[in-house]
Amino acid sequence: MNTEILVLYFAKSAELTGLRSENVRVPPGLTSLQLWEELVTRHPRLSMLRTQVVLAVREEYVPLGDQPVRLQEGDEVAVIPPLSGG
Amino acid sequence: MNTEILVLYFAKSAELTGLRSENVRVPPGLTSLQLWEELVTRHPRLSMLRTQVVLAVREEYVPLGDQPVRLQEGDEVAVIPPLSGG
Amino acid sequence: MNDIDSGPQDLIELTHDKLSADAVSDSVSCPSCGAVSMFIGTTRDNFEGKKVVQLEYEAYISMAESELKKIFSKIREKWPTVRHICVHHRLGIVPVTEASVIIGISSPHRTESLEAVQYCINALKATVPIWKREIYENEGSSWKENKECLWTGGTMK
Amino acid sequence: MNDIDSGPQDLIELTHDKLSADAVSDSVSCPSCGAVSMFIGTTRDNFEGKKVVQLEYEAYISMAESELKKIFSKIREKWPTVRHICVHHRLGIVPVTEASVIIGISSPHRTESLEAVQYCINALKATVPIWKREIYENEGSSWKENKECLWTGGTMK
Repeated sequence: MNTEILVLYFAKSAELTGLRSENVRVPPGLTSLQLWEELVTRHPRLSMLRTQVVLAVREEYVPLGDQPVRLQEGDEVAVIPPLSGG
Repeated sequence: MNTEILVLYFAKSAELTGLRSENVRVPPGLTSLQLWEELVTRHPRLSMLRTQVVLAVREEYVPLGDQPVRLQEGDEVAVIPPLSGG
Repeated sequence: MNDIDSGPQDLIELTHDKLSADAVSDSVSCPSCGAVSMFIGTTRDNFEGKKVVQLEYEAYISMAESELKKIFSKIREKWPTVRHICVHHRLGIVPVTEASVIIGISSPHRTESLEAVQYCINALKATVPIWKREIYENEGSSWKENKECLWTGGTMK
Repeated sequence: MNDIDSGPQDLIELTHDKLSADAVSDSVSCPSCGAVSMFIGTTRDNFEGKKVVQLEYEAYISMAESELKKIFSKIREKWPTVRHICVHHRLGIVPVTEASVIIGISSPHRTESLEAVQYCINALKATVPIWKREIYENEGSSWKENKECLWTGGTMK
């Protein structure tokens, strides 16, 4: 059973995808790195951010790696390029 | 030859003398401590400030002690109780 | 102004309006405090020799607010006497010399609020999801990266 | 606001008027600076259990200005990138919660102005000839003594 989540894109990632947000169906049991790879499959230009990006899952930062993200239907995930607030 | 100087009193010292300023004639060759003693002679209540006061001679701080103050006619001297600006 | 001395307040505003130092300082002032320390981040007119005409900010607003609240909790843990904390961050276009962020913190004595303001701006730059793009006079624009951000120019440290 | 990027400015105002954070921050902002750090000293409503209704400040004005200039020189020596420095100090009666002093310092990057503001308020309390008297609700008034002042409660250290 795939899960539908809402993906938000900010800053450079919004430029690269041409989107601010989209609904995405993802397979269960993904790690954060696998979730990232799903997004890169949809938007190959995102791959240039690989070494300088983290995700936010339900508004908590998650680096790209082996930890499972345990997505539930309707969860919000955001692509977070390097911060530059202040 | 005595020298006429202008003495300014601030904060507690103005309260104790009842004055904001006065012209004072002082003998030549005074140290800062002797200058203070001259002022205490004029205003005995000033003596309570003895351990917590400095003078300003021509707008430079001078602790009470042995250094000569080298007063010139018309010089400005101020009695400076502990500061509390800010 | 907080005339009634109520409990400590955490004040956050992400806004497209021009920021005001008086608004921030008034919002944190309180009768039992002797000190308000503030930091104002303003738009610089140059970057590596390129003339910056303006900056444009965007934020993941809900998460920015929750990350700011985490910073505020940390401040209250480190400096328990801190009274009110206020962060106003501007979004959208910010012209050169105008403020992009204003932080105001009050405390009974000054050391706590001075240290807390410094901590707050450092933490904000490291963890609050806000981004700025510099727009140059001639050569387009570029997204900036805070050196404080843990995943700037490499994997998460 | 300093729209034209002139040389570094030293701004001092001793005034009986109400102080404004915006006035100070505007006076030090400049196009080449990314940071303005500020400290605002406000009147507290209590001292050792006594209710303070207001404070009253007096200054040896000409010497206060010259001592502030000495502090500014020292700041420029310690933090050469500091741009503008502004100190507004209020004199006469200052009601509770209103500002008695506002310091604003600008610099290209924030560390310098943050450190310089902290230095400036510490030095001001130690060396600038200004005095305040607290006026209490019931029990008269008393002249305050900054713990930073070298001749507080004893001989000059």
